[in-house]
Amino acid sequence: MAAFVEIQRLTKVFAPRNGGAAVAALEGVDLAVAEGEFVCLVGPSGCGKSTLLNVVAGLEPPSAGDVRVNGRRISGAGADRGMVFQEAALFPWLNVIQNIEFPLRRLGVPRAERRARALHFLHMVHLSKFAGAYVHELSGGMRQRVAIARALAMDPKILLMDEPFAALDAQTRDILHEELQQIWQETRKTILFVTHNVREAAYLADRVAIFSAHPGTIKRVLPINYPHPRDKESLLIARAANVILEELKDEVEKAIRRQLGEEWQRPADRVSRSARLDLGRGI
Amino acid sequence: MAAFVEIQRLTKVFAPRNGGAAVAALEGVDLAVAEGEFVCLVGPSGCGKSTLLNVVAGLEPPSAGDVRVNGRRISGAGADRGMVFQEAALFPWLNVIQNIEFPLRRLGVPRAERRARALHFLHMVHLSKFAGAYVHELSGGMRQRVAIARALAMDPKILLMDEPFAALDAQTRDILHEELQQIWQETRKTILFVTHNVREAAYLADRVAIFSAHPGTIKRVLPINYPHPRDKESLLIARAANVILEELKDEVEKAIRRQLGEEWQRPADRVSRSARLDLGRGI
Amino acid sequence: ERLRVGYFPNLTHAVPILGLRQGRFAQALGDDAVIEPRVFNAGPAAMEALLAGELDLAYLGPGPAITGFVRSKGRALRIVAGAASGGASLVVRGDRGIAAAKDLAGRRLASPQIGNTQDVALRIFLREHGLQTRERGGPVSVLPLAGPEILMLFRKGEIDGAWTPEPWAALLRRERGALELVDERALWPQGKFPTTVVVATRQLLLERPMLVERWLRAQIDVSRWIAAHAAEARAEVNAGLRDLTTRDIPVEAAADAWSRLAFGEEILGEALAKLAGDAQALGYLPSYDVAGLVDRAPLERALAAAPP
Amino acid sequence: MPSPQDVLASFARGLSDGSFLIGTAVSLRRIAVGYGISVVLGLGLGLAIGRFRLLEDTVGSLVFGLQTIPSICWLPFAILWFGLSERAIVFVVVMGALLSIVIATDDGVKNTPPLLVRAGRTMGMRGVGLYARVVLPSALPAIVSGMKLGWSFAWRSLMAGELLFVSAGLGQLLTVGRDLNDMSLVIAVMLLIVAVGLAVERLLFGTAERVIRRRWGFVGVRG
Amino acid sequence: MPSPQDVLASFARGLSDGSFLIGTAVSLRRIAVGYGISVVLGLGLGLAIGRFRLLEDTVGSLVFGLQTIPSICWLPFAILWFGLSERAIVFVVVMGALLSIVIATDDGVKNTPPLLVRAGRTMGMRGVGLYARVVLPSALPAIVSGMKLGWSFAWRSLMAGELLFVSAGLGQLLTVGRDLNDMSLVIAVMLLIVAVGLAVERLLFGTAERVIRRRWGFVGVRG
Ligand SMILES: Nc1ncnc2c1ncn2[C@@H]1O[C@H](COP(=O)(O)OP(=O)(O)OP(=O)(O)O)[C@@H](O)[C@H]1O
Ligand SMILES: Nc1ncnc2c1ncn2[C@@H]1O[C@H](COP(=O)(O)OP(=O)(O)OP(=O)(O)O)[C@@H](O)[C@H]1O
Ligand SMILES: [Mg+2]
Ligand SMILES: [Mg+2]
Repeated sequence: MAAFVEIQRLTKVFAPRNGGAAVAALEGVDLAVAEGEFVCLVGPSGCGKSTLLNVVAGLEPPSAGDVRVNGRRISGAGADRGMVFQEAALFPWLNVIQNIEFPLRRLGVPRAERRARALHFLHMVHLSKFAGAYVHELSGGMRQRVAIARALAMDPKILLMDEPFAALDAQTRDILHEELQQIWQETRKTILFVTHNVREAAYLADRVAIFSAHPGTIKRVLPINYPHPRDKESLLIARAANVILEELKDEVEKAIRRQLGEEWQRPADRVSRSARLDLGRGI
Repeated sequence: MAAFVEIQRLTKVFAPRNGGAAVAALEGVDLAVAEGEFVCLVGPSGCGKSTLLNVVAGLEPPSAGDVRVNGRRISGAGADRGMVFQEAALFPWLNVIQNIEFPLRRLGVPRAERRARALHFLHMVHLSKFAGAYVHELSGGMRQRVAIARALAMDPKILLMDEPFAALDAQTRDILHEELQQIWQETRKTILFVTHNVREAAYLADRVAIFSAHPGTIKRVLPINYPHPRDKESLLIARAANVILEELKDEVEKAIRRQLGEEWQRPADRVSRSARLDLGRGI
Repeated sequence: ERLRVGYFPNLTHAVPILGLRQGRFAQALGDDAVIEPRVFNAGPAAMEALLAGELDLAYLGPGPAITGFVRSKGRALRIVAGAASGGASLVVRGDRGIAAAKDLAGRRLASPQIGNTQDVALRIFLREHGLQTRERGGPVSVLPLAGPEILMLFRKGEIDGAWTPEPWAALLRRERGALELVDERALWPQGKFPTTVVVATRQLLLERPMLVERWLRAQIDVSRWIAAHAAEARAEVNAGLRDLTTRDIPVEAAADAWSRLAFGEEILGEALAKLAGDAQALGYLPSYDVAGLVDRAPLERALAAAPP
Repeated sequence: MPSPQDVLASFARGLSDGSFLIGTAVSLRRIAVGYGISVVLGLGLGLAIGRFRLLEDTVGSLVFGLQTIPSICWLPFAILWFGLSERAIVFVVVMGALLSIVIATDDGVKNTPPLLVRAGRTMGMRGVGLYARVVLPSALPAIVSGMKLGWSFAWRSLMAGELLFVSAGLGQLLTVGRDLNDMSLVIAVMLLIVAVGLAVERLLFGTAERVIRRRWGFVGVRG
Repeated sequence: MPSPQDVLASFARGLSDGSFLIGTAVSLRRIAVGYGISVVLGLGLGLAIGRFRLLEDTVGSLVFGLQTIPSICWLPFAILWFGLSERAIVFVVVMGALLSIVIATDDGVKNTPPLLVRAGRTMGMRGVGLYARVVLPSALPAIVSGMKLGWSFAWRSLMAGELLFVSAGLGQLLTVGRDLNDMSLVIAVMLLIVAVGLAVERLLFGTAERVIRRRWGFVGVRG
């Protein structure tokens, strides 16, 4: 299996502000993603997940290292890599349906098909009634759903999704999980998916990349070797989620401790066992 | 127990856009919150939770009905009701610490104490190192944490929190749960807390208000009658979460069906049982 | 007490320039008034200032003086003396076959400013030769343009001629192939027509008539000195202009222009009346009796006091 | 100062003898051409300057410098290059209005939210396409207000440009009034200029701004 | 048209005889006063108009209308109200620059992101406080570009205002050049005006804009 997306020793340092220090968001990240693979990225807040997606999308140049897609070093963004941003990046001067149709026009999709595709995905995210609404008239979750519909309608080879379901209720999220899986299996897209929800990661991913923070590196890549479609309630998924959680827990606490000094303690000791049995964690 | 926040027959209709129809975001909502009570609001995306918080904050006038705080009908916003917005509403021209100090100045907190308080809460959300960073240099989760720190530093009587922890990893969220609970118990704040995470709701709330959508109404208010501090892993919490989830599930599906017509079906039947045993849901 | 006096940094304003430079005015007023000179670029601005009560005495062209008188219905000012005469001509391009007034049909001509002395003269001249301007359905275009633009368009051949005062007329005459069609002096009795006049506000005349008289007495001395020391006067006016504008006027043109000007206090009442009548006939001014335009009393007293 | 009656009389006369009507019509035609050219060039230049740092440091600086030159300075150049033609007047108008549109556009471009540009780029847009479909619409509120200012400066410059020669136009009426010391005419024409200014603002920009504010959801501090 | 050598010679002369230096100094002093007043009044008016709909429909429209009046129209009023004084020139400058600052400020205010206003209000801010601490800073990018434009229009108006009467200043040098048909002087002064314009832009606004862009994280489309 030749790597489709190949990230090698990727380092991303943000230039220092006046008087400040440079921020190393990513340091020496290696990750190879096969074509059609679904990889979830999890890690503490601020560890560089969004930065990694940005680099793969071609929106940020790497400070060092190499990112290749299909063997070619990426140079700039392209419609082959669709992105769902962490904050729904909708265009305020377009209404909902126009926002979804927007990239299709550039891709040369004929007018009628544009509309049909846009309506299809709008339907999928249950916002058909809001086709004519403008961005500021939508709730947070509705905005995020429009952004998801837009990315799916573009039908890119690679989907980069940055916490796409974070603002959704569990049921809507469930439904969109199914839709995404179905689309993924039918079109064999390659997906990089950032989430804080370990059960979501365990349920969706072929592999889960667990980040550690400051500077961001990949601490461990966990394969989830169960065939799709999966049962969301299966113990296997829960167990995988638990493994991820344990890895993360150390990571987060280490990150916090590094930031706040060794004196740091969890606010109340009584909850230190919180992450022990993590059947209850997740989606 | 006299109601501290009293919402009666609250209706909120957004004026129709050119050519569009008026959107009824809330219709006949009744809710009484006692002083020092922690109420969580859950409901499908777009059901009016944010709108409710906005009305209580005094940011949107009600279309009909009555909202009283401490017996007085609210007229406009005030520093007695602090808000954490769904999208971190930080000021781009201020750096992190200045953003937190910003409201304190208006409240007349002396300079030295301002700085001390800001640092305290910044420490709490583990961002001490980023005191000098500007908003665009923060990750999504970091922004949300700054917004939380700002609201807590203001020390309002009523805290209105709109999905404050949605962009955080489970561990950071755990820690902030503890911090929030501790602050709440120490200062007897009244808290209205929007979340999509039913376990979070069950764990934090005295009562959980479950919304139904289109138009938004409160379908049921579920008391969680366990003493604080609670054990996050307790079966009681899990059971409560499950009850909320079941209520919500119907609601969401009803909402989707209403929107898409009766032909709608979950994408794959295989997952229809997804929300059955919901020990695995939540935080 | 102060006396606010307006004038322009122009050759035609040699009298006030010299008088102020040589201190003759100050000497004449003695301790009774402090002179506050105000320098303007053109007539309308000076007249605005005078009408706004910011000037007591001003040197300007008869056009703005008459306009100011009529617009204020005689309330604002009186002409109390002349200061310069002559110095305006119609210069045309030699390559257009213009030899006489009748050849101006179908031509584009320029004047410095709508309703100013030369503009009125040009239009009346055309009318007297049976030519109407374009806006009245006639064959001649008259374009009011500033001096630099006139020169440039003349060079480019976009206008066929211009009726301008000195020194612009002199500059035009120096252009290759330029032809002086009319020297305005030829149109007036004794070759005299007013170019610069002295106006005083009525308030000044009513409240401090003595100041006006003493001012005019000094002015008579200045004009006589100019007549007696032509070359010296010219050099000193140049120096005065340089002080005001920080730049020299082109020497050759200055000599030519100077030779066509005459400096004296004569009022030329009939010419003024004709100018006023012309302006009214052209519709530039509402009809108003200009009988009271000139107040000769101060000048006569000054002349009486002056040694012959 | 003339009395209100005088001004009214001047107004009535100007309306009845047709000079106000013709003047307004002539001026409006000129400004339509001059302003139209300014908008097209200004948007192009503004977008180009916003895009290329090299252009910004050269043309951008030049543009700002030229912007400080009063309209009257352009008159000799206008005559030199275009002669005594309508084009000379249009040139003066363009020099007066162009640059404020350039600056506003450049500013709008520079203040485009980076997130929207990134979104556009992940849709495979770049270069001119990205500009036309993302940056330009996003900068629209800034551009519209720049165009509004540009319009008023075009109008001002037109008044200066119309000093060039007699050919109706409100600027010429203004000069005539001033040269003939007819303050009531000057004031009447000023009122006319203000009236036309307001009418155009209401017609063109009022609507555009309302649409933009509604779509973007800007409600000011009243909402 | 003069040759470049002529212009250079004029430039050298102007520098060596001090007239350029004095002219620049005098003009800069006037513009400092006039522009200063414009900024203070313009911000105040702009904020007020942005705030109160009543003001917007009355004063706001008036402001835009007045904006279209060329500087030269203000000269008679300046003399009438302020006499032949520096204050009259300053008045002309203010009338030229004030309104573009008002419009830009009003625009900045109207385009304030509603979310930030809401955040300010939940902190108990309202009225003037909300304005000073939230709306004003948020509108800063728009205001700065309005001030930049305002500066260039102040400078233009100054050139017109300096025609009021002869009183040093670069505007006067320009007129002298024209009146003496000294095109090389005119061009030299124009170059001087451009140079001073650029210098001020770089000094005042260049820095301000850089700081704003860095803080806000605006990187344009290059980033
Ligand atoms: N433009 C920037 N300038 C400076 N620092 C930046 C910039 N963008 C991101 N960073 C820093 O890089 C680090 C990683 O940010 P990133 O947004 O990738 O985090 P993340 O993993 O997506 O976090 P979250 O889960 O909170 O979204 C953070 O410390 C952040 O402060
Ligand atoms: N300014 C507005 N104009 C018109 N409609 C609006 C406006 N704001 C909100 N709405 C509508 O009101 C309804 C409720 O929105 P609200 O933001 O309160 O939902 P929510 O419960 O917070 O959803 P989410 O969980 O997705 O954040 C939505 O249908 C939305 O489209
Ligand atoms: Mg992120
Ligand atoms: Mg919401």
